[in-house]
Amino acid sequence: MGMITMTQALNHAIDEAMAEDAGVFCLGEDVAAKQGGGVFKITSGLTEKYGENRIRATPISETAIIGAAIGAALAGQRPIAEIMLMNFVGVCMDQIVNHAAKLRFMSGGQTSVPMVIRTTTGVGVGFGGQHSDMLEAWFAHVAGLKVVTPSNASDAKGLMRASIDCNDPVIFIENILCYGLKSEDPGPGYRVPLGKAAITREGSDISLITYGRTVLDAVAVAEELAKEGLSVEVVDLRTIAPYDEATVLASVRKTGRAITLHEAVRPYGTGAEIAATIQEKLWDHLKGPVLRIGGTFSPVPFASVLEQAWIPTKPQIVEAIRASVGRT
Amino acid sequence: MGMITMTQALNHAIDEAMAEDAGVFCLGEDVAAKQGGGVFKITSGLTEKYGENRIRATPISETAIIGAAIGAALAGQRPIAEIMLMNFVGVCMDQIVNHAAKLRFMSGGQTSVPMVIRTTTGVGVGFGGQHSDMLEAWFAHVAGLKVVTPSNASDAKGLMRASIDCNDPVIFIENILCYGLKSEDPGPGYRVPLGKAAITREGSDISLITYGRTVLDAVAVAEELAKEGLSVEVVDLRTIAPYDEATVLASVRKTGRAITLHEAVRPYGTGAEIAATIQEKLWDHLKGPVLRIGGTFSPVPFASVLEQAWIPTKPQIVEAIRASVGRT
Amino acid sequence: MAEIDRDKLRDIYVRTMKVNRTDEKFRSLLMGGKVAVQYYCVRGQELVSAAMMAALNDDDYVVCTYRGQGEQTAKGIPPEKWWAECLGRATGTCKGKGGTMHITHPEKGIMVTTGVVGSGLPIANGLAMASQNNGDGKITVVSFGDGAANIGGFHEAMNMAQLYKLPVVFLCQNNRYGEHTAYADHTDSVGIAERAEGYGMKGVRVDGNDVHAMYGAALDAVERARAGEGPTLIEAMCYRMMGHFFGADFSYMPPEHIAEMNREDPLPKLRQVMLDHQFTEEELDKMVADINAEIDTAVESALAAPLPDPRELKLDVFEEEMA
Amino acid sequence: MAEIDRDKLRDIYVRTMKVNRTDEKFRSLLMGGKVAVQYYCVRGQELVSAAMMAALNDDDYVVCTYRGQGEQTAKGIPPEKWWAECLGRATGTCKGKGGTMHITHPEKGIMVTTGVVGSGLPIANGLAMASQNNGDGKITVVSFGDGAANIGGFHEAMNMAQLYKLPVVFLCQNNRYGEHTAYADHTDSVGIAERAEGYGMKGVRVDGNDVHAMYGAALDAVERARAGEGPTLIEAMCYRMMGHFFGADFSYMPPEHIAEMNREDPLPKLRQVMLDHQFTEEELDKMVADINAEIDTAVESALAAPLPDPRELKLDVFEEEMA
Ligand SMILES: Cc1ncc(C[n+]2csc(CCOP(=O)(O)OP(=O)(O)O)c2C)c(N)n1
Ligand SMILES: Cc1ncc(C[n+]2csc(CCOP(=O)(O)OP(=O)(O)O)c2C)c(N)n1
Ligand SMILES: [Mg+2]
Ligand SMILES: [Mg+2]
Repeated sequence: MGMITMTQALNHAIDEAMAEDAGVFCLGEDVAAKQGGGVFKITSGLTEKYGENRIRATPISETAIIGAAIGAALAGQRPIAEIMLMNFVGVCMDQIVNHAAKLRFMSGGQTSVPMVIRTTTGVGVGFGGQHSDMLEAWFAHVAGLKVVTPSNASDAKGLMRASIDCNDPVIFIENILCYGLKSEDPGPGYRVPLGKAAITREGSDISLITYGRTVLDAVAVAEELAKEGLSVEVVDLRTIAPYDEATVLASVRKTGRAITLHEAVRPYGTGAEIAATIQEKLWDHLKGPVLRIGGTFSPVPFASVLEQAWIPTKPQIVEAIRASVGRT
Repeated sequence: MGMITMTQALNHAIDEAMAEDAGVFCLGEDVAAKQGGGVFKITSGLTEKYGENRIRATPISETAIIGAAIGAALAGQRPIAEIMLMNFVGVCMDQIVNHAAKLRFMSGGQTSVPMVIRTTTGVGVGFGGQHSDMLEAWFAHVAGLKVVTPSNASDAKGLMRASIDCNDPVIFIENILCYGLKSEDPGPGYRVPLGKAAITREGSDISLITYGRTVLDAVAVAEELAKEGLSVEVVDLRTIAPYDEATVLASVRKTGRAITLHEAVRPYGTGAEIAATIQEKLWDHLKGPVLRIGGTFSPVPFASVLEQAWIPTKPQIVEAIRASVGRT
Repeated sequence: MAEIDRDKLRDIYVRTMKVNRTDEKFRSLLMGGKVAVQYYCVRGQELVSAAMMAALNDDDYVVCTYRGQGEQTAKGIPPEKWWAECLGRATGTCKGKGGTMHITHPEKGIMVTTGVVGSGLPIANGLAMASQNNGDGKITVVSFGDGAANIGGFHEAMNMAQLYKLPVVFLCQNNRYGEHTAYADHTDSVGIAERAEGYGMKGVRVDGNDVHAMYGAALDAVERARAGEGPTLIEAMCYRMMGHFFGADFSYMPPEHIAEMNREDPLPKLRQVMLDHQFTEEELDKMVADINAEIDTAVESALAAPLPDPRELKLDVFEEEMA
Repeated sequence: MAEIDRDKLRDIYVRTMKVNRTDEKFRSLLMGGKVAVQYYCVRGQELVSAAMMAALNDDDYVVCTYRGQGEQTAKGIPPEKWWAECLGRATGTCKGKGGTMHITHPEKGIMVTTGVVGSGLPIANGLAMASQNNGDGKITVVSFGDGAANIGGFHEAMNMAQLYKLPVVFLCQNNRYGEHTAYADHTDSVGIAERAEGYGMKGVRVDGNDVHAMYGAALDAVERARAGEGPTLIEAMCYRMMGHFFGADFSYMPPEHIAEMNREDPLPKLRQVMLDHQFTEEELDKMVADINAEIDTAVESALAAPLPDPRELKLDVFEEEMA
């Protein structure tokens, strides 16, 4: 079927869902045709097909955007709300956490909030301290939210379809640096079930558990170390929360060693939850402690040389793997 | 010097700081004399002493409250901002996280934000899903913020003085159920340094690491188990982030066993970071996995019977301790 | 001011008294120590809620606040389900999981009750957006207070609603206080209605204690929304005759204010209007007696109802049960 | 409209041209591929910033946005420190840690540059609150866009500033677009100035391309703030003559709009005013030449400056160095 970029994959997934279900609609800043189909072009071409009611360009009002999506979802529609960059969730956390996440529970199941919040972020583009954070751990800590992120175009399509199908709110995180990644087009109707991790690369010596852009680094390192006979298994969570504990534990039970890896700052990151769970449930299988790799614990700096020093690097990953397999 | 409640301790600490430094002032909803000195009376009597410019009753505008505190701090004052209940940080996370926490770094150290954000929360008073959450893990995950919470009146006074002295933003969490707790009055000028945990009760068999209201449960359980010869060490973090790793590790190095305990929901809670760190740094000293206890992973329910089932209970703590010491 | 026919007057009177009797009953239960829950009294604001709800269809949407008993009762939530929820029973409309601050009952259009000030407005826009998208002809009313008009969500929601001409009515119940803070201490605005103009929206201020003024404004706003003419902001002037929540002190209210609010009590005024329209004292007393009986039965059944099962903590977090 | 004396006119002209030449220089560097950073062009808005800054004292406070080059340059940040920051050098005013969206230079009163739309207004209130508390006589100016007027922080900050009569000036640079969204597509308000009334605040709309109108409004607002008469909202009408950021397409701008904005270009108008006030072509050209020379030197020194040391990641997170 040819290759598609992650940008196209997301666009196709939304297009298919809108064609199939009149209740699916998008809202966000600059998303309509008049504005060129979104700053990252994810919704380009859709206004022409579905009209301005279903591709709503909004004022710069994130609280109103998320609130509107919640209300529409309560009324049975399936809104896809865009928060242009992840840091801006700071102005609308109340709507996401106190409302979207809790209304099903607080209503005793009388209502539900089937909505997707799309947002993007990523370190390495020189956007500085207020436009680069990875905040998935905040959402993972909230009961009632699902958190999803793709590491390739094909998964992006499948995860987006599954997120739109989901009857609970989904935080869908896109990494700016991954929009250009290409995959074989998985074709119409393709879905990747939420809550299922992928073993991106099989290995027997150690499990490298990650998601999003760092999956690429993990695979690159695994291939490099394979040359010296070190067999690294790469687990791509895909759904960050609730994550696929069964697949993660099976992998570590097999390898006996684990490292978590994410771009988000390491302290109190998602890696902490995974590491704490692994050591608790696989104590007798572990050959050593679970190690964690994450971004430097500082705001994201502007200067490129600092930004590159901030991000977890391949050498860091290699070092951690050697440290882990080194001990017996 | 007689006994004081945590409410009085906080009031005295703020009063002393305002008397000593004309740059210290309070702002928040209903905090002034006209409104009766705050919903929880923490600022009662202070308007009369320091005037309405220094005890500012604000509109219901948390973004404006935190923003005003940030600006005043940038100009060299030491504001104490009150967010009535912790869930309301949802409407002002941007000011706290993208601004208060980052301005020192983004300005290359040219500016700083010496402010305290006081807020309260707690499960067990029947406030339901939107007024009871413990969100300390969100702030702990952000570089540039300190997170503090007292478990007794004396610490409340000392930690508040130290937080007002601090030249960086401090999130000061009060537990509604602790306001009435009494301690011996530590007297004027008393301070408890930030970043220093307390060994509330010494023990040799297991370390129970906690903070805030659950310190009381931990001590009660420790006393109960002491009767059967089980020696539980209770560590009260006091500063949740950055926490006193040295004291925590020293305790666990001694006991060889650890359990983290907090009221916040367990997944992705602060206990995960502590557990992950302990297993990484003390792998060879640990006699078993680090266990974690936290609130049930659901929104906080309204009905008292459900709310009580939601909170970590003493029997749960006892069970976890037995499970931990049981294995060899 | 359009005249209101007798049937509609009776309807408004019954809704008003249902709200009032429910409030009285709740306060007496709390006073007697029989129950101990957080309850936000609506004494003084009964007519505002009743008249607004009386202008809606059964399936129109409503979003309200912790102080929402008026909208909830006047929109028609079955009393036994409402009381069971407030008393934390398994038979409550939210199975006892939501409670007094989160009453929800979609069958009567009560879609969200929020405990966060101002957070209902953006959600109301979404309900109205769904109606605009699918053409179901429903409109949405969102109720909030004067203090809520100072929070960001109010502003964003007002601007967006007008931009899209959403079928929504913003009902600001200006009871002159936000918790302990008097209106003049939280804003310099002449009134909240004036803010509508800044969004190009229609805004009106009405005496919420005058049934003709209040119902008239409600009906106009509902008709505009239904006709696709867009949102309206109604500032209904009223008084909060009790503390912020039951038991809260309100010593901060100046005596002149208390005297004024007692003078303006909507209930004697409404009763007089009823008498002027040839309802007899007997008829009116009968209506109230029936309401009291209905409430007493509901409370009895709620008190006798079972408590929720702790297993509920695993249900309704997600569609699928938690492990 | 008050007349502006020749010295002040010269001052405004120099500030305007510094902003303009800095913008041109940045665009040429980016065009030439010599540097690759995020830069938000201010072409078309130079006079608004220059006139506003010319009405301030050196130690007054300013809060601006990612599109803040105008305020930053016109308030007097030393060019070499500004350029070094934008080029990520250790000698930058923020040691290269802040960058184009977070320029800070307290020595000249530039206290915060935020990249989050609308978040500067609440912080500006705080700076003004400090001045009101300690009586230092400073005032604070916060600059933001038309799109920012739709976010919650704008509303909360406006209401609070008026309630406390804070010495702050809200400068809304209405350049008719928020990123790709035209004014009429983000609000139904006649104008942003009209919103001030809803807070009981003074609001004025001025032609930001007319030096007399713009400087007059700036001066009035500054004097009111300084006199303790409270805040003013100035809506300065202007045009964003480039894309949202350098390199961004702006095909979404209708040709009529582009023609109109070219007609309204503030620079030819200002030059004419200068000539009308007996400044000669030669004098004006000399001023611009000196500015160009100063900028070229600053860019050279910035390009030659060292890059920050990675150890900086441990500094300025907290007062104490990170472990
Ligand atoms: C965002 C937020 N801030 C503060 C509170 C605490 N609070 C609850 S009710 C209330 C007063 C609201 O006043 P108003 O909007 O006038 O409504 P009323 O209670 O008078 O009906 C406050 C401050 C809250 N619930 N949400
Ligand atoms: C809260 C928030 N939402 C969205 C953005 C993305 N964004 C950056 S600039 C901008 C447009 C702002 O328009 P306006 O306020 O008119 O300022 P201008 O860029 O025209 O100077 C947007 C939407 C942001 N930075 N912050
Ligand atoms: Mg009120
Ligand atoms: Mg603009």
